[in-house]
Amino acid sequence: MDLFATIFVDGLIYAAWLFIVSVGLTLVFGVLNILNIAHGSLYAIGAYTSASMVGAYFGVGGDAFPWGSYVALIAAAILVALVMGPLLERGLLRFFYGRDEVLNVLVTYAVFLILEDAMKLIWGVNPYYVYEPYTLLGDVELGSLFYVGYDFAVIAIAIVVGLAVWMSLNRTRTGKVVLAVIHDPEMSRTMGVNVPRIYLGAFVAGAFLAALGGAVTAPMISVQPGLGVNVIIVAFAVVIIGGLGSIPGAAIGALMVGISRAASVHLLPEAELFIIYFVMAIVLMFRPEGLFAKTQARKI
Amino acid sequence: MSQAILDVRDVQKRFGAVTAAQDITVQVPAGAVYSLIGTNGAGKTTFVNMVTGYLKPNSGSISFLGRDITGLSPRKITQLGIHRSFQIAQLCNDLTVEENMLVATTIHGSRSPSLLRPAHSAEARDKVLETLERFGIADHRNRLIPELSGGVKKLLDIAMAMAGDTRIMLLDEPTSGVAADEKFPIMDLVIDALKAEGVTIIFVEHDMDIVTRYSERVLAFYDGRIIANDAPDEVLTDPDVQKYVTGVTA
Amino acid sequence: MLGMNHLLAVAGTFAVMAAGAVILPDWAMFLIVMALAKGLVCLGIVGMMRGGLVSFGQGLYYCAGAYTATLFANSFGITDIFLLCIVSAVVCLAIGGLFGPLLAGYRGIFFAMLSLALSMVLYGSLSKLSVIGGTDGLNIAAPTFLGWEPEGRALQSGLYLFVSALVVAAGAVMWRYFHSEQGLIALAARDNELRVEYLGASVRKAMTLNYVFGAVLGGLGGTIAALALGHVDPEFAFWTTSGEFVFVAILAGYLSVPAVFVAAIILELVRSFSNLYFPNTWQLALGVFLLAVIVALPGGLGSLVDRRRKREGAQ
Amino acid sequence: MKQTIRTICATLALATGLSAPAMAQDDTFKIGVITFLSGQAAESFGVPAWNGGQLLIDMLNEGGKLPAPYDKPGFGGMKIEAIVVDEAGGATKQVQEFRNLVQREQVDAVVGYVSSSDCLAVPPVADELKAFTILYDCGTPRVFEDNSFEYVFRTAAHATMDNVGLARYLKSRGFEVDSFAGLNQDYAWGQDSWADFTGAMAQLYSDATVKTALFPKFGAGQYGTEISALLREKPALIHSSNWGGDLQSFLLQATARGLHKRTQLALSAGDHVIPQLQDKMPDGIVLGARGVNGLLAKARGGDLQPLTDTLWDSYMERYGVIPVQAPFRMWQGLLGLKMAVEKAMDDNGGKKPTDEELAAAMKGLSWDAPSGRIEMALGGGHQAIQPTAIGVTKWNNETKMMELVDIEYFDARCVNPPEGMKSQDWLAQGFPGAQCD
Repeated sequence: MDLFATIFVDGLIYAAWLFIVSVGLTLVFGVLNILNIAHGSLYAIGAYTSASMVGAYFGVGGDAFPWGSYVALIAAAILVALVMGPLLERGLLRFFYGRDEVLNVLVTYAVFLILEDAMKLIWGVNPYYVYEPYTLLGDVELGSLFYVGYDFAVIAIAIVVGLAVWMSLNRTRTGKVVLAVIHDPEMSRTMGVNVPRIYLGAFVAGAFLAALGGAVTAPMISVQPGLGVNVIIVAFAVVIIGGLGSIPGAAIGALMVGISRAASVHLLPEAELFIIYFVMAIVLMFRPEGLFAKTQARKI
Repeated sequence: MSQAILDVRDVQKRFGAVTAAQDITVQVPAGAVYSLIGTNGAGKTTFVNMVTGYLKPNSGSISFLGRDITGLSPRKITQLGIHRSFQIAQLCNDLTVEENMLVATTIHGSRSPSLLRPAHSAEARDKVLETLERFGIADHRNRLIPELSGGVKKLLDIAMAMAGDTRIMLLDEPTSGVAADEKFPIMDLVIDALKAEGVTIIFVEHDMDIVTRYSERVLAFYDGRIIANDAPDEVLTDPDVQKYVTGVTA
Repeated sequence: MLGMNHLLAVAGTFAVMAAGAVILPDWAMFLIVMALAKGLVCLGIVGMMRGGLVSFGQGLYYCAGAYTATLFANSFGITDIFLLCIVSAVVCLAIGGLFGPLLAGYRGIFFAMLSLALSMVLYGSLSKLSVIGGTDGLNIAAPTFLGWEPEGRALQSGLYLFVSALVVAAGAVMWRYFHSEQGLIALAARDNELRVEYLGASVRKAMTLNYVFGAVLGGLGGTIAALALGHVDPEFAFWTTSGEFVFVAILAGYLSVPAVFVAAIILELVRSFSNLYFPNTWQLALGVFLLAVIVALPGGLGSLVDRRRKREGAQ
Repeated sequence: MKQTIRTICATLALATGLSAPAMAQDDTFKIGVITFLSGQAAESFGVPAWNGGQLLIDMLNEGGKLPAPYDKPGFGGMKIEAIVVDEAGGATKQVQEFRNLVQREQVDAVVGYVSSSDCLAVPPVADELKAFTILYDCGTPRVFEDNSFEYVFRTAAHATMDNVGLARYLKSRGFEVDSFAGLNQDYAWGQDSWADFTGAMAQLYSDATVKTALFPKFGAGQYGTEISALLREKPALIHSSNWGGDLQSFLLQATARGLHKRTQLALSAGDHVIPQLQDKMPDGIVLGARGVNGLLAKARGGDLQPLTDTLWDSYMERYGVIPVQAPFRMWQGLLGLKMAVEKAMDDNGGKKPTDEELAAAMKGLSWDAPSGRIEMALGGGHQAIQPTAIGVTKWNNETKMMELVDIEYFDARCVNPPEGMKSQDWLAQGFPGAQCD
């Protein structure tokens, strides 16, 4: 296969993964104005939970119908969202709304530290494997290269996630309310919007997306401690590039980072480490608040 | 008519499809007192914002004493002596009234603020206290901004704008949010003080009593244009102004 | 510059700290040296916080200072702590002077993330440079003090006294700066940039100045840390290192200079003991401590002192 | 500023109050153990090593559990007590923790450090504090090649051995390698391993070309792009020193895309992922264990078999998993320490040895460990050399266990540089003084 086509396909696969892990981050920031470091922990918890659930599925005779493991993956993400979302949002974050955004980063950093050890207490340090869903979709031959079918499933999931988030924000009543809250929480409150409920909903959705990222990744890696920390920085970079709070921004940011990283690995492997910061610096130089940030003049 | 201190020519400002100002041309002579009237959205604040550099006109020019200041930053324009107050008082909420005033006197007091000289020197604080007393808000000096009433905030805002060497002062609705019986005293205080120093005054106002009492000339705005530019009596009896601005039916 | 009262306070503070060189056990002296070195970096962040900015990338200067000192020491065989501090400070001043004006236009989370990105680029570059040790880093010999070459406890005490003096001096200088005219402008800009610009002061200049001060302090902190540890590695510039500095700055708050160093010492103690007594759950312990501080002291440690000051002033 | 003084007084008081030193006792030997309990290295190295260490300490304290010369209880009759500290958090933190262990907890010896960066940072401090210290795991040759230390010893061979062993194995087994590529983690370990491997290959396969050298970020997790690049480049062999989760993820993703069918995989440190991956690891991978460790030791036979089997079986019994390289290195470190303590006590009349006496005893010592004969032959008697071995993976369908076959054992002096020569020079000069059978 032609070099540039390979770069494109590799970049697209990586971008799909990046998008899934960062779209929840940008959504939560958009609504709650909190840049959530614990997003990485939710990702890791999603990976662990799905590993456990898929493992359990095959433990109780899921071999007869291996496709059910995909249901277990999604169910794991939902479970994490429903447990961790309300726990963190109602139990902690709501006390920090309206506080300095950098302080809130630290709050979520504390949560991140706590969850790192909590995961170790629950799952131990030994790795979990659930490779079955990864190999189930077989190989795809593109030119002379083999790809795993699962990689393309990840692209499909990313597209579905992106469309679902976009549609539910722009095509539903609740979504429009959410957009109104993003735009002006004060105004929405006076208009009678139940802002706490919107916040809770958005955080649970964000937690779901983080956990889904982890759940989708779990089959291709060994799930073990330290998983969350690497995800955070790349996800941050993607949403900063795209513009905090912007869903299309996260998509474009993921594509830019994904493709440029793939190009770097194929053409200039030495630069791979820097490429993400390079893209970020270039974008911020010309668009100080990211690609899709709405710059609004203050009324004085 | 003496030489124009402020010369605005053919200025236009668009926000997307909306034209907020067009064909704005006006010459303000030094030492004059102008008022700007018009309904909300007529272009008054846009005018103030363009003169003070917050907004950059899409076309046209603004000159101060013959020098083109179109598109200069607020800071540069302020340093030239064109000062302003704000419709919504712009104060530092984490600082006390005294400290807010101190910020104003410190900055206006020296072109290059010192990294060593204490800002809170007894001398500086005395000067601040004097100003606060002149504006009748000295009692509030140790309070934080969110604890203050709208009137006090407004006064502090104006007092801060007046702390420096002013050539032109633009006051954006100086009496909005001020109790009715305090409007005239405040205007007396501000206008007298500014006039005494020969400052050119431009103020935005909705209260026609204040407009007639204090301004020598009125600019009536409608739909981004100046529809009248004359002495208060003339403008307020103009049928267009009555129709579009004051709402008085002849 | 400083009034008589302030000079006395400065001298008194140093005297009390110096007593530590006699009474403190070695490990505690070392712990405090490290805490104060990091405190210097955090003091820089506190300066930026006074202007409303929080840098998540002070590891950049901490690391740049540490590597400057180490490379300078290893290349020219210079071990004098005064000279090394000056060299690092100058290098960091230059870097800060370069990036300061660029970053001064950014606010909030964007400033935080861009500064983080810069420090991660340094981290990445140093990790790649195997000539200077790559991720394994480099060692640096123990410092000498104007020709004095102590060893053992004397070395620890010498280092401790040097850092104490440096901290007191830097604290006094920064305190003077915070309360100067320029410092007041920064504080006002934190609240309302528009007003500051409309008074005719440059917010950008205020932010740049704060940033440059932060750079120099970061470089000094890194130099001290490198000399105390005897080792530098790219981790100095890693984001978690910077995150820790931010934590100390938040713990201290922007209202008091001494609070910064107290906060740094508290964090070191908490970390050291939780690491030893909860080897498997120290991150959890640290996280809980962090949350507790943020909840209990929203304005930081300094707010305890400052509130009292205001009450006293009112009486 | 008055409160400044008050706060500082309070802090100082607090600090001194906490400083009551733990009393040293003569009937116990207290060691500080530093290894990874969190982060990625915990699962691969830290926890298995400490499990092995705990097991060995229990067995030694009980006495008579191991064959001679390790049948005497404890360290020379003293009960062994261990304080374990997490190695996660970087070299800065480790230097601090090291001081705390020595000065606050007053440990008699420190045994620790998986990370090379910690191994470079700690020795100067150990010498400054005159604290006897064993580096049991880390790989970088720089520790004793760039410096010398009085109180610091490394009881495991440095990493040059791993890659020289690997290249020698390929040559002696007749692998045809006309081109090769590398995929190594982007930090000192990966960079050094790749440099060592290319250095060794340049001597043994001078015609082979390097197709590409990939350095994905540590902990990257996603190797799709790298695998595409490797598939496209079609090298005859791929070298990787990856470990832990990075290695596991790479293997899972690479085998799913058939990389192992197109190219020979050679993993310099890969044995520790066998228990987790089992049959998910394809057959035919050339694999090292950084010494004669794990399955390579189990399959060796000979005089050391009773010692190896005793520890192997006890480990299996207690933890339900085979011991891989990490516990072997912990064992060789602790057994070496035991020998040094007992030798020092023989010399000083049976008193608990001082740090100086320990250092004197350890210098140039050699002893038997489950991983073979350990000789403190380099760095002026401070750096160990040990034999190594390389094998090939083969799944045994009957026992349902992964095995290593076609194992070749290399003498310590065949794969380690001689005393006084830096490993880089040794590689560049074509292994002068190497003694291979």
